[in-house]
Amino acid sequence: MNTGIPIQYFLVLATIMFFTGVYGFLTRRNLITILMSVELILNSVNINFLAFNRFLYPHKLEGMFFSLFVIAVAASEAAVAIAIIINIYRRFTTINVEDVNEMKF
Amino acid sequence: MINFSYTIWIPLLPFLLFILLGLAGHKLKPKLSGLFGTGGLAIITILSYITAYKYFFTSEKIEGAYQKISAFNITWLQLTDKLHIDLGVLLDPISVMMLVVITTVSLMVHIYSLGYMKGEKGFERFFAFLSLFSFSMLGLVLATNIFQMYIFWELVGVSSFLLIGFYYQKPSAVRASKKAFIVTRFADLGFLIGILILSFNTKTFDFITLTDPAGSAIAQGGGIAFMGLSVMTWSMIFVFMGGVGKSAMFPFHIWLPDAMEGPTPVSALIHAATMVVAGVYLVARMFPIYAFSAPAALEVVAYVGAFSSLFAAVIACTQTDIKRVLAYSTISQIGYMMLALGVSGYGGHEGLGYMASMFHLFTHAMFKALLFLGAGAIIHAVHTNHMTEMGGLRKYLPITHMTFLIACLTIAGIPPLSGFFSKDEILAAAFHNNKLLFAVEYIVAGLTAFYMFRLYFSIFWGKETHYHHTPHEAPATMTIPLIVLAIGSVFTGFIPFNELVTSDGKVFETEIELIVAIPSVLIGLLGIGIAFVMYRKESEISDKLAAIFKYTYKWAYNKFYMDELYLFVTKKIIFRYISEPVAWFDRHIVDGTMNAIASVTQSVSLRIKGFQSGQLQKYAFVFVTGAIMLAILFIYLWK
Amino acid sequence: MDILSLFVVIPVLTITAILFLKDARHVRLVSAFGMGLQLVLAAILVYLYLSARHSGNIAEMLFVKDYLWYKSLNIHYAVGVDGISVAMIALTSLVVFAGIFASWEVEFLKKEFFISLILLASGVFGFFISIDLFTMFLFYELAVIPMYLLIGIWGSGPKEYSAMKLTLMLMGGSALLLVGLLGIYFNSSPNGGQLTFNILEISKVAIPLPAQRLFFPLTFVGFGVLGALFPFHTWSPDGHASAPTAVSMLHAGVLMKLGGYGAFRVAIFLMPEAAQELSWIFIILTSISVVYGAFGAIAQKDLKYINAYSSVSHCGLVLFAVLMMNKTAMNGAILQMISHGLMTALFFALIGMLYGRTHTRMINEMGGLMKVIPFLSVCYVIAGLASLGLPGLSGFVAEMTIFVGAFQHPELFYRIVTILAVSSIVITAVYILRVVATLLLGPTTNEHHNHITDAKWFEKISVVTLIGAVAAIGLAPFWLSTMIGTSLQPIVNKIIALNPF
Amino acid sequence: MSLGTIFVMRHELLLIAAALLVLMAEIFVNPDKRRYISLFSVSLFGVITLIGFIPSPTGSLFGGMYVTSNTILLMKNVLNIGALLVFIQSVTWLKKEENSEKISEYFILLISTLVGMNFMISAGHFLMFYIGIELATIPIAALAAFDRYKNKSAEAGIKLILSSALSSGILLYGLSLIYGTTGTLYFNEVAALFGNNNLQILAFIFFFAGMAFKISIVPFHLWTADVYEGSPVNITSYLSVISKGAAVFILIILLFSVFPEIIATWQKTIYVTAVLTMTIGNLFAIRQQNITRFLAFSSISQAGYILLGFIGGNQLGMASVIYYVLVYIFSNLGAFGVVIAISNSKGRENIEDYNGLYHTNPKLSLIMTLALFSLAGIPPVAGFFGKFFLFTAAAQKGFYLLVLIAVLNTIISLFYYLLVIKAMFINKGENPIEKFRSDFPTRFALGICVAGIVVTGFASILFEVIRNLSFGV
Amino acid sequence: MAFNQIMFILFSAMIIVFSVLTVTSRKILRAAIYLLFVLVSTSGLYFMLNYQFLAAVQLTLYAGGIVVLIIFSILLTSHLSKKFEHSGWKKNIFSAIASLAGAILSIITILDYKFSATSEVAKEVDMRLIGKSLLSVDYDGYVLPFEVISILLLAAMIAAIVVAKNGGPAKAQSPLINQK
Repeated sequence: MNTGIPIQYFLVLATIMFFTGVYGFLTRRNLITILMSVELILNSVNINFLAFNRFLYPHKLEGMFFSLFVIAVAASEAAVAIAIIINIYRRFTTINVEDVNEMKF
Repeated sequence: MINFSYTIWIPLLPFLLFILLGLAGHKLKPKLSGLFGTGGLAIITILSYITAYKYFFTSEKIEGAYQKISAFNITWLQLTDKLHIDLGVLLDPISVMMLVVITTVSLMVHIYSLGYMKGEKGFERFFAFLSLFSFSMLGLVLATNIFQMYIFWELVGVSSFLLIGFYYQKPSAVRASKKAFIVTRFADLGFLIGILILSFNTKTFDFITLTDPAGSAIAQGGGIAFMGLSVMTWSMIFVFMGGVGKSAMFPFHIWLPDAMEGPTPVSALIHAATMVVAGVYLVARMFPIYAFSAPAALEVVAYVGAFSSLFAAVIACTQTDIKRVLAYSTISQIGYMMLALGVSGYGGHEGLGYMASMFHLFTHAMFKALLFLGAGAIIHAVHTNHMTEMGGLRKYLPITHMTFLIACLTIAGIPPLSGFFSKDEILAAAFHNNKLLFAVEYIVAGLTAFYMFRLYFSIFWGKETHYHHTPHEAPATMTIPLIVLAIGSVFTGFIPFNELVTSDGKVFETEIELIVAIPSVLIGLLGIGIAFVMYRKESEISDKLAAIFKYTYKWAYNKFYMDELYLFVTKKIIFRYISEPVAWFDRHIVDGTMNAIASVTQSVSLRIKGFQSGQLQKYAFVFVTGAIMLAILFIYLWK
Repeated sequence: MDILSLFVVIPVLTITAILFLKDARHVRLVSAFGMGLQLVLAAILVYLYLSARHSGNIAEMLFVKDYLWYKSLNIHYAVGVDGISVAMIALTSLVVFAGIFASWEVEFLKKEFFISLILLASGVFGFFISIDLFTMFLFYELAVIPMYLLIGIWGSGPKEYSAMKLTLMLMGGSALLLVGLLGIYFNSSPNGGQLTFNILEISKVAIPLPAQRLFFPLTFVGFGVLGALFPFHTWSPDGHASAPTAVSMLHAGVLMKLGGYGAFRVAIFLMPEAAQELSWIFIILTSISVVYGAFGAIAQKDLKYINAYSSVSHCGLVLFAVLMMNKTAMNGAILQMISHGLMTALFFALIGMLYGRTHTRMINEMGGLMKVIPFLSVCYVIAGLASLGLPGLSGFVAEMTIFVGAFQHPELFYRIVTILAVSSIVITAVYILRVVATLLLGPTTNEHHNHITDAKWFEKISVVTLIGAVAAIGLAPFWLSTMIGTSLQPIVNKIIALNPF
Repeated sequence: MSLGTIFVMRHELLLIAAALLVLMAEIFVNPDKRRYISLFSVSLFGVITLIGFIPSPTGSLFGGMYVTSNTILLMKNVLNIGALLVFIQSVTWLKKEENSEKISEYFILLISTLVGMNFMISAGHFLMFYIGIELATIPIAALAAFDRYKNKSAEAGIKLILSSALSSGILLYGLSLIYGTTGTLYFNEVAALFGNNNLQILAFIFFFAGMAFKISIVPFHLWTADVYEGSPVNITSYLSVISKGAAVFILIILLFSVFPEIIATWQKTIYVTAVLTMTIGNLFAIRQQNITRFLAFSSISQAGYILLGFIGGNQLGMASVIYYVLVYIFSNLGAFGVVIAISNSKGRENIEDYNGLYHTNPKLSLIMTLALFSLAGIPPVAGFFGKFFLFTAAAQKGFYLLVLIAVLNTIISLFYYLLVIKAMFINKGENPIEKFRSDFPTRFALGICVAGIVVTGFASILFEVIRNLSFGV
Repeated sequence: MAFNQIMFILFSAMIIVFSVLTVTSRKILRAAIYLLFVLVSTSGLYFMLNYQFLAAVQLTLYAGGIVVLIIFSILLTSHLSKKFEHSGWKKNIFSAIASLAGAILSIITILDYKFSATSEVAKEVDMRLIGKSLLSVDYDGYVLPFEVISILLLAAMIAAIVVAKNGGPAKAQSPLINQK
């Protein structure tokens, strides 16, 4: 069906995307960009699921449905996160993650 | 077979008295408690005499030998299957003899104390302690087994401690009592180790089994060798160490002169007549083992005795405190007894030394107690211990003077007083065995006469010093004991010890050997003569002599610096170089380690607080790296 | 309700009664009543035990009650006593009883004080009656924990530090112990079948040797910490010094005995092979304890420190004797536990009473007290004499049994070490006499002490109880020694089967 | 679907119904009667908790999506008990003026997280598991940020939601690999197809990291302290007990029933992380000044001990874990209950503030002591038994060294628990918390906790029941 | 080279490039736009894989919903003109190392693994099937997750409200208000 493209390509692509997201999570200072990195991570996982489903196990739809639900969860997660970020902004007047460290040690 | 089981009351009665006086003494009138104590002792004195009579004259002999009779025995503590500590009464010639000695002297001292201690605070306490001592000492001599002996050995030590420290508010008395206890305790350690080794080898504590020449204990011989000496020799040397301590032999003699801080009756009873001869008694008690299994140990006994007697005699010549002179004299005399045992053999005439030793023990008890009690009477009269502050007392204290003179003559070995006989037997025994030791003892005999008469002349003659109060003779309670003991000193020499107390219980023939007796009397007289010249009147000879032998004198006066040596060892080495470092080590190293564990934990906790930085991204970083590291670890490194 | 459980129930009931008391003044009366009852109960137990033995009951443990508790792990609440535990129970009830009277005048948080004290006691009683390792361990920890509050709240000096140190070190010991116990449990049935915590059942099987080698040191050291095994003894000086009187009494008198008892009952009894194999290591450690503790005591100035180090020395002797693995030495070990328990409690009681009067524990700040407070001073002297092993008092009996027993060891090394341990009696004499001489004898050095009063009635009860026991054991040790000796037979048989000598 | 099958799902269904009822109440109840919502919710939840104990048929529904068994029911009941306690403890706090507007939201969110947890535990499929875990997390983040006017609360919220997003990302990546290598996400099928190859181990590690985050296992724990400190104390106690407990339950189920093939790997993983967790948690706890932060680190180290029950893969292990969670619920909620009571009435949350507490509030300090002793594993309270069983479970499989490390760690933990006890009993407070009387719900909840702490250990029947319902690898 | 290969290269190149840009861009709005590109490219991949439904969901929900939400919040909270400061180089390097290590580890492990496809017949993914599966209570049916996710969404909604809702003394204590 998907002639010529080995599944590994998809997996590698997803992995790269995943760790790019991780990199973003670890380095970006803005809370919203961190949230964006999280979206990258979730997306890469979806690619994985779909690739597996399509290439290896097309007799069931588990991968696809999983992706579907991941998207839904991601949406709700993003909603709550953004609500909190806005609250943070109101409290701290900044959304720089490095400044949000009242509690430590 | 005569029933001797009543003898258990001989030690038990003083014990009950002790309990009574100890618990209720302060509620009784002092006089009453004194009477209780003395009365109790009178009863047991009578009992002892009866026992002695029955034992020596009516009991059945087997093959002409006095038997060891176990009159009473109960198991007090079962240790192993074979080893058990018994408490009981063992009657044999020496224990019966000791009964007589102890009860006699003790009774005299009790009576004497009624006068001497009158009005002292703690009168009842004094009698309680005396009762305790009598109990312990009687228990010691009547012991049926070596462990019982050790038990009472410790108890006499404690009674001695309590009595030396009777004037507990006097720092010197406290020091002296402490010293006495610790020194003897150290020696007792040897005793205990000796007991342990002995019992390990022989599997018994029992004297009858141990000392039966045909018994298993002796039959097994010396046992394996350890560091050149047989195990039995080692054990006997260790046991003897206990005797050395209790009998104040060199090098454990240092406590005895200090012990004179105690009330004088105590010095007479404990530190002259009874307790200090316990060491001699111990060796005598174990004598068959020494003789058969550990002759090398016996030699040690002889040499220690000889050296101590010489050493102490030399010091005695320089001391000025009358009680200290007597104390060194005691050491010297006990040295004699030790030597006599050391040169003795077992059985028959070979056992002359043994007999002589016991004989001398007996006579010494009488005259030395007399001397001490006399000294007490003097001190009572003039309130000082120093003979330099005395002189010309013969006018004031006639009875004391006479009895003291008798005692001095006795100890100097002038016939026909008792000291002559016993000392002569010892010299004879030494003469036959070891000429070197004989020579030493011969010199000591002269020295003894010299220092005793130095004492005598300085006190009763010489220049009359000024006294605050006119000295007056002591009350009858004090003089009667003096007279009784003086009579004893004069006549006890005629008791036929060779028929009563011998190494194997059998009679053997002795006679006065003139080849020994005459020179010994002569040297005694020589000593008296020198003392007469030097101290009869005030003279400068003594000072000149002291100046000539400056260093010797100084050393002897300072008791050859033994006290200082001991102080150095205890204060410097034990305290400064062991205890304090141990304490420091414990606080700083051992405890420090424990604290260090705690503080390291704390500081690690402080160090790693950076991980909890409050930075979300650092958290995430740790999270991610943690996951990756775990993955690497379990996929590639530790599969 | 069986008689043994009563030993735990009565303290609990007493605590409950105290909790519901309205009037704080009655607290001590209730405590005294409860613990007096306990003492009577202990006497009854001794009587019942002896008469049971007399009538020919030769079971290893008497009055055994066994309730299944956790079925799946085969954990039981199992109690039973032999002569040794009976003796320890008697000791405990004596010391606790004396302790109540010694703390008669505690005012600060009185209720709490007595509750903690009795809680501690119930832990100790529970420990001694247990024959199930789990309940034993439970009671063991239960006994340790109230110490923290007792020292921390009612102590003196650097009490918080000491309390923490004591608790942590003891719990550290119990940490090792726990692993050891689990090890024993999982090896309690090497041939398959039900695992068990029951000591009697475990003693009937042979734990595999490799397991023993692993778990014996853990168990022994675990108990050893409480038994003041060098170098894990350092909680003891600080803890004792800071603790209030009754707590020091209970702690040194009873709690430290848990260590010796446990080392004996669990470590040696259940794993004799490893004990024999490894005993030389611990013999060295314990003999260091013995001598080192004594030397340490010489250099101290604080009465409680002196006594604490002396406890290290004496308790070291307990472990030392236990490791000698023969009947006599072990008998001595038990006797020494009892004897030391009594006399050290006596010591601490007296020190507390002195401190209450003079407000110092430094020996160089006191002197000549004999004249001022003869009763207490005489008692102190008696305690001292007991401690240095005077015949006629309990210390002598115990020490001599240990020394004679230890010296029967067939190997020369052990005998030489024994001689080393024996030498401690001299050092003991040195420090005891030093204290007695400085503190009690001589002229009064501190004029403030001229007007202090002698013991009050409750103090006398406390002290006389203990002295009476010390003297009773010292004068007539036979029955006690025999009672213990008979109970030692099973373990001795086990050892003999192992290595006949 | 029959009524019986619905009854199989009764925990979830009832909770959803309850959430909806509360929502209805919020909508339809007169605003000035809102304060009764607390009472309503709590009693509703109490009823649900009781109903949970009714024996019921078990089995799987939705083609294996939803699985339940007696073990799982037990776990749910345990969680319900804990949640009920948290609910009761919240009542006083919710009475405060600043919270009065959000009472029903609070309950709805908490109930929905509980629904999530229940679905998570009952999951038969990784999708359900994933949704459950998210449902159990996302609302909590909002609750952490509940105290809007507090910076710390907001910070706690953002830290929680972002780190949990990252962790679930990693977990999802792991799940995707599991799916890729087995072709299925049904638990029972995965179990059969899982093997000891590199990719699956990698998948497992990623999955484990995600779970470890929920249980706050070192090194995935760093969010814990900050979130615990910042959140309202009620939420903290919920997080530390219920969330953690649920995650522990599902992890042990998964390890035992889905990953038994790679037991060697996960034993090693747990070995390493358990040691790290106990030690690091303790080391951090030593130094804490804030009582909730202190309890946070303590709960981290507690998680380390719980891992000891996992490591053997034995039936005893699972039993001890469930039992310990139960004990831990009582102990930790007891401790938190006191903290909450004090925080509510006096607003003080530092350990120093507890100085001399015993002299002013003896009962509270006694409860606190009891709870801390239970956490430290001191007999005769339940914590001792719990710890003992955990250690026994590990020792059964020969992990003696690990047990030794764990018990030595309990010494450190004892140290800091004693520090609190010292503060209450020994230290002299210059400004002690005045005497106060807490209201009925607080006292009621504390009473239950105390009863639980005291009784659970002695009543061996509880453990026996749990053990019979447990299973091993 | 087949069409889908080219498409794959195109999409994957876009995904990687824009992903990297998303996480490195110093302007926040741009980053959001790059994210949008990534998401769109991903949906392209989904199309390629014949998951049209999912691609559509991706476009509407993700690209249309979440990204809009994000941009909305950016507008609320950020000064758009302002460039980000460079984050610390240490942070960047360590994070890069960690991410690279993770990526390499995962890629190696993935490439190492022999994937085996199922032999069963593939299902054609059409809307009917999706709908049936979504409402199926049987094996491979997803009605339960579907229901639960609805609770999740409800809860998330309430959660967001809770966070946003004013309450209590909030106004008085807001630092924002205090500043003004």
